[in-house]
Amino acid sequence: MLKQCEGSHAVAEAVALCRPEVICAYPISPQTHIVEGLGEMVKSGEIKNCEFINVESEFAAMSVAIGSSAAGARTYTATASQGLLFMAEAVYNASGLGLPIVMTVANRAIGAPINIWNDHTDSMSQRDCGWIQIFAETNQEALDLHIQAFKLAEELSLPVMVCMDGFILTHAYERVDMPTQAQVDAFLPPYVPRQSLDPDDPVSIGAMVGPEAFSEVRYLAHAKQLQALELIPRIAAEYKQIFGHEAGGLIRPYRMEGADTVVIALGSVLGTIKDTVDEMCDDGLKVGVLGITSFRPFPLAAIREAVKGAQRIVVLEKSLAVGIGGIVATNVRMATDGLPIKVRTVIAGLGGRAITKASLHRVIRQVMHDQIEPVHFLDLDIGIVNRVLERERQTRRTGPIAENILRDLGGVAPKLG
Amino acid sequence: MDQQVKFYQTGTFTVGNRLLAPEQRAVQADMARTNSLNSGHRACQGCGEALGARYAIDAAMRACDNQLIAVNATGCLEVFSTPYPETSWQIPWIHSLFGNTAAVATGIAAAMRVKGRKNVRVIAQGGDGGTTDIGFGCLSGMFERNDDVLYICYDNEAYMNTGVQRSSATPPAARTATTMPLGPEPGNVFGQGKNVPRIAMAHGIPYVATATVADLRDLEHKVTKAMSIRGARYIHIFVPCPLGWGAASHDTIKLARLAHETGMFPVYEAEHGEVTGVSKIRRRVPVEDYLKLQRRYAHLFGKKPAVETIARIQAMADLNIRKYGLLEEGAN
Amino acid sequence: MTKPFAITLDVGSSLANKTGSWRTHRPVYLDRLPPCNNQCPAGEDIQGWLFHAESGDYQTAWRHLTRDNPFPAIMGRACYHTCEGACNRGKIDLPVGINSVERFLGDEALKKGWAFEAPAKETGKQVLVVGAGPSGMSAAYHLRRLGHQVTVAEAGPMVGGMMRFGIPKYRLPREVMDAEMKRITDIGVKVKLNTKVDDIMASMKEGGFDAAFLAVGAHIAKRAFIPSGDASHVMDAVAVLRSMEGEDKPMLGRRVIVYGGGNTAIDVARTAKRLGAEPIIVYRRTRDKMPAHDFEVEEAIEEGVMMKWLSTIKHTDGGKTLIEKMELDANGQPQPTGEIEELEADSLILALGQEVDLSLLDKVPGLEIAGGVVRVGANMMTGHPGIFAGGDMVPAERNVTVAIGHGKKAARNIDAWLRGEEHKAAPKHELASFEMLNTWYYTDAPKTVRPTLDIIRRQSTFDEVQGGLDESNALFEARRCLSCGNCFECDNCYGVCPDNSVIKLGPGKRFQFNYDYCKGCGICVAECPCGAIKMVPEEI
Amino acid sequence: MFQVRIHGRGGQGVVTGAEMLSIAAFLEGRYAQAFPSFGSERTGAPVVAYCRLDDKEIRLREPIMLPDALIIQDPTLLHQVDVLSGLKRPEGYILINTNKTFAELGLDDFVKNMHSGRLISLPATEISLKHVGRAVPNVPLLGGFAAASDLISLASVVAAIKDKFSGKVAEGNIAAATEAYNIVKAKEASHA
Repeated sequence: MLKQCEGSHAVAEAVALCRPEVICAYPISPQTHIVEGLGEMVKSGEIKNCEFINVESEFAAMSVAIGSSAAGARTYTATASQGLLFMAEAVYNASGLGLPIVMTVANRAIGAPINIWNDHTDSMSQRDCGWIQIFAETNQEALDLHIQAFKLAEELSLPVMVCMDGFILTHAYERVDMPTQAQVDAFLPPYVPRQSLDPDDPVSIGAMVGPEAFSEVRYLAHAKQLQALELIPRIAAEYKQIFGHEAGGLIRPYRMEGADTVVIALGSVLGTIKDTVDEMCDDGLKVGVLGITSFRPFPLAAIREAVKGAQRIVVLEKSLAVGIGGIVATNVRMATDGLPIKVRTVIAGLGGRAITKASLHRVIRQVMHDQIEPVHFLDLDIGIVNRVLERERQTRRTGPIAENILRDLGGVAPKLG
Repeated sequence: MDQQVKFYQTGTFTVGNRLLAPEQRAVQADMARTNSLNSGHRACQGCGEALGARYAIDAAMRACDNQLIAVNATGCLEVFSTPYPETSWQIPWIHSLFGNTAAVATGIAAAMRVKGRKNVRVIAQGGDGGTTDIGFGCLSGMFERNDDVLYICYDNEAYMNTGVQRSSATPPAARTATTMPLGPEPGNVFGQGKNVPRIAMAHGIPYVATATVADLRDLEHKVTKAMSIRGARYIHIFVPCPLGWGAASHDTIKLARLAHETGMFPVYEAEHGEVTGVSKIRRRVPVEDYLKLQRRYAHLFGKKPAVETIARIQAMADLNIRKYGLLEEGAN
Repeated sequence: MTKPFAITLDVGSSLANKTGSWRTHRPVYLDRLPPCNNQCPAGEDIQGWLFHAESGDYQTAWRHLTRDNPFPAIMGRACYHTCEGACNRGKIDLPVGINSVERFLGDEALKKGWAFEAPAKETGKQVLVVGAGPSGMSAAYHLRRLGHQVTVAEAGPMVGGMMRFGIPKYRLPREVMDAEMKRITDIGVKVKLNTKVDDIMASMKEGGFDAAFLAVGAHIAKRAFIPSGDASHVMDAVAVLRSMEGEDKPMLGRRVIVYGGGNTAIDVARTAKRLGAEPIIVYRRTRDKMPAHDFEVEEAIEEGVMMKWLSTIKHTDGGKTLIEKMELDANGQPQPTGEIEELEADSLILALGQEVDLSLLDKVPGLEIAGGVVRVGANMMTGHPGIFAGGDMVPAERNVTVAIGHGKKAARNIDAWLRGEEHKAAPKHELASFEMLNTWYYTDAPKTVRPTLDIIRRQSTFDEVQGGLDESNALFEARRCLSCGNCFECDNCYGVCPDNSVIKLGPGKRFQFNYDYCKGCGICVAECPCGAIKMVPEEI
Repeated sequence: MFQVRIHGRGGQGVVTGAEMLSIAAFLEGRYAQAFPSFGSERTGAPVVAYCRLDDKEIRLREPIMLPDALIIQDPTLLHQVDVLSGLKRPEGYILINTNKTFAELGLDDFVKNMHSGRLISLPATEISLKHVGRAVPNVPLLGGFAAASDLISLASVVAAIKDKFSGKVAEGNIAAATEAYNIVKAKEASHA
């Protein structure tokens, strides 16, 4: 059924359709509206046979999820930013124990300085935690991916992180096609755990493992992710069959045929990029777009196949591996290893900095003319940076950087664009 | 019958008592006890925690007809009970992290509720570090929500698994790897530490109790009582650690007994935040008798004894005795 | 359920890990010798029979007791119960009232009419026992149960020997003694009364006896020369006590002096008191030097018997007796002071000890007799093969319990000798001293005080002075036993083992260690209430 | 594509206004995308919300820098924030919640060659106080926008209101929207 609603609301409804049994909630922007919605549905009885638990921290949220999932209950939670970092230890534990928890990450920057706006630093910080990480481009896809996530998680006995851009998607009102309960039930069977805590069949879970077997355990985690590379497209295909539209999969090529320049990105920014690329193609430029839906596992082969004809790649990423540059770009380079393709990293949209068509036009053209450095920062106000560096050269006690910058900017009024 | 036997019988305080009716005997006296924590574990000789865990879990198993799931914090108990590729547990058991035990238990209890298996009960267990320090947040949250979990803390007064470092349960003057007997105030300083049983009581949860491995019947009584109640429950069990305390492996129970009989560790139970019963001291002893058996207090004795420090420790014990009324009427 | 590799493990699998290899010392169960048993001259297994009494199984307790001593009712009255002095419980509160429980069992047996089993099979051997006192009858009992034919020759008209003549009724009612004696004759011991053996060799020959046990009591009073006039009225204590058994009571008069400081002196003085006289005991040393048992002296004084310490009798005649005061010299010996005092007295009773009539041995070769007693070997046999002796006849303390012990020991040796073997007593276990116990586990429970008759009744009648325990407080008393050195199945070791390496074998079967997992921490030893486990080094 | 930018202060229903606009458009079969200038807004702080309307799927996620219409819920912002930036002129729309004229607000210079029919000043706060009892000018301004632009019908606005609110609040807002709609339509008639 078509409806116009907030992204968070769409996700909450989708999760509800998946018949979750335990939901742990802890407030943090911009994820809050999702669990608020679920809490309401549990209380109203709209979601039946479900425990909604208000925990005392994200660490507890993931820990409660570990307990309920280990005891065989379909479990969901959501977080963002600092919250994800605060639960990090439990995040690794959940995947280590092979618990099929589904978690929404409403992507948001990491402080300090504290910043509530969108970028991908939070989920990127957990890229090696053993969870499957899939990124949504639109609210429709966010909704679809959650339904797929439960199936994926439970088939593999692995937790899945559905990443959607904070505010940009979570708080955006747009049209979504909400599936029916019957459709979801047809797609998602009841959860049958691979292992669970049960007095009728007792086991010890989470024993210490020494050097003699640890490598094997870790390799198995890797092998599971490789299995996911085959399972994800299968599930996407099955999904299309039942729900009638495309969603999920590993990658999303757009106008790639004959493109000599390919822009690679994750999440909602793909929309703006596609609009930009359309205009460039209208100007006769050979530019294509490759969206990555599955970041973990990282679809090396699929990407290699998709870009093999290109001459250059621009990886636009909303996170920074401080001290080296791109995270996604580094991964993409692995995919293009040995191919005559130039890969450029463009760091953009940090802490909610708007990514505009204008800026994209400029930077993509610069790349096409080899006019930018391998790691480029989109719309960076180099003047401010230099002022800070200069200040630091001159005096020892310069005070806090962030505040100085705001002073240089003159006030904290909302900046458009 | 019980009373009469308690008054008469040789060995009233022993584990078993051949003159009691079978149903009145201790779980540990039962030939068919579950041995929830089975032989072959890697605990040190004379480990008080291994003992306390089997006491508590066996009693809980009997109380819930073996429909039990246990969660374990990181620590000695977890490490020595599940050395790959073996486990000593005879019950469904999970170890997740050091600091999240109470929360994991909450999750399991929730899962059992939605699955309509109300008969399955959940126990969370950890050492003093995992409980009073790193796991404290989750513990408090579990209490505050009154989740249907029995949390058991095995208190050996330091981080033993990592090599005897101070925890918020380490007593004053005690030597640990991070509170060396050096400087003007050797060992752990006075005026620190956290009384978690009292904090648990402050949450107003249905049941809180302390116990030691020296009085099995009392311990089993409390576990059984806790298991008969729904909601958040907390039992704090005093378990001496021969290794960490520098004591003889055969003195484990003796030390626990002395901790109670000196007043160093008050044994009581509380319901909804109010103390409802205390275990009286049978043979009061001065704290020296307790301290002298442990090398972690060796610096208090030696050539010139730290009379003042010992007096301060005695004062703490005396305060407990006054505060909890640990002496029988007329006892000295 | 296909379990994830390594992360999930099968329950209880750690049994594969045999932690017993860590051990440097291993615990072992043992039985130690309880101090009471160690102390008992009659060799009773006191802890053993108390164990059964604790559970209220009095008959089993009685049977266990009478394996060693057929006279619990007599013991419960006449024994000086030195076992209680040795009892470890005395270091906590008060010793267990062993003697009173023993008496309760004895009386219970008489009340219920419990009898001894006759021997399973007859050996056809003949044994002669001389003297139907405690020692002789004890030997007779044991020999009979071992299947031998036993004949007891008693010079007097009644069984009981010195018990009858030496112990007043108010301490040992005769019906009690007779009943326990009868139980022995009931299993086929022949007793010939008024049969004095003058020549043991002859008696054995004519009776065709294979062995003999001589247990003649010390009936002959020692005389001391005391200058006395014609009007003096001097008697000896044994005669006085013996005459109490007959119809005509002795004529003592009002004021009676008893000369001596032993138990017999006390007995005769208290007897005199009951006959209406005013006895005064004259003794040459101080009270603490008195051989008599303190509690008897106490009771005597309570009853109004007067005492005169540090005094000797110089002369007696017609109601007047001269006393010389003594004083202790440097080495505590009494020395005359020459200071004389006069006492009014209608009669003087000498209680200066007794001797045994050894004339029946005159014709026996190879005997060694010294100081009025016969020397015997460790096996109670005299210098003459086949002739054994015990009780007052041999060098030892003279009391009922010792005599009964001799009887048992002699019987065992005679039995062996008859089979041409040598009796080997089982090696003594190490003593279970107080330090070996963990007494925290026992509840506090002071000794029940036996009801004592009020003083007046004691002075005027011959009713028994010491009352008995009823069922409930006998049980209470029995349960005060700490079971020193002997497992009472309290399950402590089974419970306190951190490694579950103690196997409980079930009621009555005790426990066993599972050395596969025992790490040798020693908690079981430290927490065993009764000291029935010890650590021994592992051989490497 | 038609882009609307709404300025106001926290508590004035700026974001809700944009959302209702998107709902109204959706109900008319269009694609719409409403989103706030994301921030941890507090009551009284300047707030911006956006709404895009189009006949095909909207993929663009950048903030609206070149709006086709501006809805200014609080005229005092004119001097604080660069509210007018990027407005398409001369064809753009401006709706301001005020009793003053554009001249009185000192805007006549900025609007001089714009269509007067697209310059709407409306006492939205008064209207909302009258019908809803609270100073929530978003709905009346929405009604005014419907009237001025004819991009969405009053009926759709009413439906959107019903989607967001219920009971008395809904009724009050519907009345407010309707009154505002009529005022603007009346003005148009008078100009024509």
